[in-house]
Amino acid sequence: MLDSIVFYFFAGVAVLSALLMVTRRNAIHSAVFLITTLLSTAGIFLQLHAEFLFIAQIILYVGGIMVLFIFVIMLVRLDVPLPQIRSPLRQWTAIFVAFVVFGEGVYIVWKSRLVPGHGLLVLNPYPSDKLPPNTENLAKSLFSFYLLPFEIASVLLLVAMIGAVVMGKKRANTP
Amino acid sequence: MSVLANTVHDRTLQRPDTILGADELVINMGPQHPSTHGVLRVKLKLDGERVIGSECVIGYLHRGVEKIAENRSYQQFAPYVDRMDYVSAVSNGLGYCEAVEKLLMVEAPLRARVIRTILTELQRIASHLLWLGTHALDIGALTPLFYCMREREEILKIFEKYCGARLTTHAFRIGGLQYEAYDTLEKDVERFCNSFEARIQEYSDLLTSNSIWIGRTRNVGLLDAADCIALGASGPVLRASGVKWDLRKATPYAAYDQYKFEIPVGSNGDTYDRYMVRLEEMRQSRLICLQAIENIPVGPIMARVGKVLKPPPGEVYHAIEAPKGILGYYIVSDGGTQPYRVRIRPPSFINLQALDKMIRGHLVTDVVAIIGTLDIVLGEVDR
Amino acid sequence: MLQGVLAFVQTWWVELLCAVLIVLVVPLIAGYIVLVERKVMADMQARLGPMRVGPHGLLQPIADAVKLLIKEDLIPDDADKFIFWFAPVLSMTAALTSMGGIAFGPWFQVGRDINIGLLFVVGVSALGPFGIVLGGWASNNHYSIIGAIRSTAQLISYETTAGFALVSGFLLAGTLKVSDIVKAQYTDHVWYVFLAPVGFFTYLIASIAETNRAPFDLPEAESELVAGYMTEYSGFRWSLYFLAEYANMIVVGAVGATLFLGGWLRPFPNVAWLGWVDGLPTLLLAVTGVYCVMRAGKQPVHVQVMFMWAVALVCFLVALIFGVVEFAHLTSSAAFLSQHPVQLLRSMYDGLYGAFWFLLKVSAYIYIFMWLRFTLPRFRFDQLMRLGWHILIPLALVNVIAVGIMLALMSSLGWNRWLAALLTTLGTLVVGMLLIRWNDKHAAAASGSIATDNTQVEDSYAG
Amino acid sequence: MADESKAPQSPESSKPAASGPSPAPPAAGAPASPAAKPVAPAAAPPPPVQVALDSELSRRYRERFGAAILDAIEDRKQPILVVDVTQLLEIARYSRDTEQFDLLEDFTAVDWPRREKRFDLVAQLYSIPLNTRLRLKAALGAHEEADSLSSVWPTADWLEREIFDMFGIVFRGHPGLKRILLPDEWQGHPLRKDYDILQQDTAWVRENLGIESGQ
Repeated sequence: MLDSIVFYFFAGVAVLSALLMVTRRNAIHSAVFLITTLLSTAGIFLQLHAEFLFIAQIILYVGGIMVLFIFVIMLVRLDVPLPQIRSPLRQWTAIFVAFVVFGEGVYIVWKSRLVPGHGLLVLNPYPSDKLPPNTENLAKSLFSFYLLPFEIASVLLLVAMIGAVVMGKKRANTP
Repeated sequence: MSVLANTVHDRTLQRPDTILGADELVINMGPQHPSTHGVLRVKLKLDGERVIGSECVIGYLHRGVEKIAENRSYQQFAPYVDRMDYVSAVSNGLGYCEAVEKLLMVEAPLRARVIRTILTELQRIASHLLWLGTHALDIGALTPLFYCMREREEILKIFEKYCGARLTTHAFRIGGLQYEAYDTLEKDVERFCNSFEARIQEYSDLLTSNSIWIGRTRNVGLLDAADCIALGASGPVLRASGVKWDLRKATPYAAYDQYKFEIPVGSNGDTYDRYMVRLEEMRQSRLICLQAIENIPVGPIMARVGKVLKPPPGEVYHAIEAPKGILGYYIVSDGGTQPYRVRIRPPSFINLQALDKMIRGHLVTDVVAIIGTLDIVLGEVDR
Repeated sequence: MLQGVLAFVQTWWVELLCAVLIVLVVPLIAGYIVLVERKVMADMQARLGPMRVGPHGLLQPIADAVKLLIKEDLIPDDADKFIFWFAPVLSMTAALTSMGGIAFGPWFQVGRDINIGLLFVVGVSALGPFGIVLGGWASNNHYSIIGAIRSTAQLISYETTAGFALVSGFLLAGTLKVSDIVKAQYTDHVWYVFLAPVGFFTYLIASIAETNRAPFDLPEAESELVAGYMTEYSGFRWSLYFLAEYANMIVVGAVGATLFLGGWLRPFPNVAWLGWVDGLPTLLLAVTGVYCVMRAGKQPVHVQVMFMWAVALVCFLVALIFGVVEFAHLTSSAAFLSQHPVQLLRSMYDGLYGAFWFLLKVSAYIYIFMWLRFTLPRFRFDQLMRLGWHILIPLALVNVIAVGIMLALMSSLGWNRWLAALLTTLGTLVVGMLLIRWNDKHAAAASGSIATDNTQVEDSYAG
Repeated sequence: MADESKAPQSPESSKPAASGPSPAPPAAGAPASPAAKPVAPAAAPPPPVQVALDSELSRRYRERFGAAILDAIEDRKQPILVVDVTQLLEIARYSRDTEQFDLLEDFTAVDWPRREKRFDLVAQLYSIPLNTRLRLKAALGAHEEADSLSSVWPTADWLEREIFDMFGIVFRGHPGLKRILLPDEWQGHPLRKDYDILQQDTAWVRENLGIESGQ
């Protein structure tokens, strides 16, 4: 009972603020609603006892990425509409992509309905008190089974970071 | 004239090399801002936080002191000069009185001059103390301000005992002094000087070797000797750039020729050097006071000047080493009871001119430190 | 529905109580931290500080709070109203929520069995910057926006340092859970500050920077940016920011105390002959109570008299709980211990006693903040960034590696713990010295070119 | 006291030993040396106020500029050169480069409304290496323009703006001549003698401050 209230609260907030995000004119307002969406998703993770995922979502997406988003929005004036956004080609492309994604979603739901008991829309809560502590499990699986992908990802990030530094330096030297 | 009015200061508007190519930000520092020391307004052109140009807008406190002088008698005008650099009113008064005395071709008696020297040096300490406290506050050190105020209070008490006023003292009169030194003046000054040595060490301990302080002041607001002289900057600003020039030694006035003291000079011409120079100047002023109270000559305190001053026609320029720099008075007499023209050479006004050169390329943060290090008083800048 | 709520309350009443207490008490505590700060400042600056409201200004925070609440609430015309309204609330919410993960004593904790423990505290308090950034942006004021930009850059930089510093503590404790971290320090017979001093000090510095306190208070540097991101705020909204700042100080202090200073453990918890230390809190509280009673009669206003009596009463009550239980321990008479009220008191004793030591440690931590604030001048922004990126982050990284090596030495090679700690700490310090030396050279070169060269490398951090 | 220009006492020479300025500069002929009892001015014969200046310095200037040096006087022991305003810039440059007057201590004007040439431009020069002062004066008609000294001494920039503000004297070649102490739109130049002390730009005050009078 209470669980579902909490769930629907978070889910509702997430969907609503996602809607508000795409409809706002003001870029900062959009960013604020994106933060709200991310936070309510994090709330759902917490409800599912995926604490590590919850905190990763908050620290990385909200605390890290979104701060940078806002930072950039504040520095660059976005209230001036860029001409390429206005071009009809873009609009049609956007509408097309939206339809394709929507169609995919419908298709998946449609398919899953065909297989009884495997419905995507049905939430099948696992008794939370019987869950093992997921932080440790996550760490164990990351550093044992998924070690190679993990390391590859790390190297990739390192390369990206070095790239960013190099680009930043170059820019400073050539005014 | 209208054509000229349109040619804005183009030097400040030169297109800079911006790093990100982003818009420059024009920020108005002042006239209401916690650290512009009054109603100074600086238009800063920023690239990020880096200053790429600036323009000072002054005059918010303009009272037309020079015009007032032309409509007052010589004695009546004397209190007005106290209101220019209101944190060193005694020095202003000294300069004015001596200038008029020169115009009248009289000289104050020795006793008067010695007492003037004592009070002026105390005023120099008080002015530097106020500078130190506010400058440190600008750079973020909260505590020195209160220590400095405590010391300054001692000095102001001496002034109060001497002439009844603390800030705008009008301590001196043309021709000498109106008031005889009160009984315990020597004792009060001595007590102050004795405690001051340790106190100044205390401020020095707080700041001089503090690495944040050094980081904030070293190489900030560099001004070399040639620039200083070209821009007319004087006083501690000039001396911090390595020019050993102090009017108290170069053209001694009052009773400075009787005392031994050193002229501290810096080498770098940065904010740190100016700090060190002023700190040392306070120590030297203390020494002057101690020497002076040892032997205050007896005698009259007022030269014989008439009730109505009518200097022979002519003109005179007299400059003294005020705490902020050279304070000059150029007085023209037409033989009447009122000065025909009084021109005041205000050290703050002319030192402030160096601001633009000093802040270019620095961060906004440094602007605050540099305004502080120039030690300006807007009452004197705007007059 | 109602039954569900009732059941919820029944299961979670302790947590709910704690949460309500936090929301109610933290503003009061923050107010008193301000008072203490003003008093400490006054003492260092040879003056008295607030003396008018209450004895030695004890009621000053309440007067201030009332003043702030009844002040006119101004919103600038050109401000973004929604975000202007929303930003301080966000800051405050983040600060208070993150307190949910902190254990103020063995049983006073909201998120008790949350297994990410301190990570929750750190992560949620990292939401605070949003309030600052958005508030600065919404004010539509140059000073505010520069304050906001500074604040963001500063927080992103120093959070990294703080995170690495915490990792060194987590490695030692082997868990993220708050209560387990404290227990680990109990069973290890050592506070982790002694095993990873470099980690503690990097965290100390980073936490000062994170809470925007001097000498890192650039986002609100008065002499430069008027009040930074808070320039346009007044009244209640302003006080929310203010509360958030002080709540954040409590949070970072609590994290530091939990991870490095043994949480709610008393000093030397395992040394039996130092048991008399247990009596200190009782004594302290009793003395405070007596003082309050003595001063109560001399208060000019009735409210003040009542306030003094209330403080005295609380002190006596807690002292009584402490005293009775300690007396029971001393006599160790089974009959006395088994009495019902004594047992009740005993259960309260553990919580209060832990809270006492914990709050004492947090206070000491905050006192360091104040001490630094009144002693040091402020950094410049590029210096702050250089300190963060060139010195602290590398140092914290090296420290994590060093702690890892230390643990490996202890577990694989069976080294003595102190020897391993000494060696790794010395190694880290050597690296730190090298970093500082290298950086000094770099800084000298950079600042030498300031006057002539406008293109600075460190500007890449600003954008 | 009045001997400052006569006793070139380089600050460099008087510095290190800290012996102070060696026992006061009593310069023999000074009218009132510190040691002497203050002379009652009424009793003594009044000393000549202004005399013709005939020193090495003035001779060098006369040699160099000839007719451009209109007069050389000494007023209360302070040397003054009255120069032709059209040559002022040249003389200034010469003073700085050759005569080592490296510091323009002050630059101002005096209004003499009854004179044919209404204004006096007055520059106080000081030489730090030689410790001497020199005053340059140049008369300027009401509608004449003067050459800006800011190319010689950058410090003249603000000083000239102040003169422009207070007297309405226009300087050719000034980098940005506009009012400095008064608002840009202000009418009138307050330090002119025909500007009464109670006069003000009431229109400006009303418009910008919203009050009837600033007094």
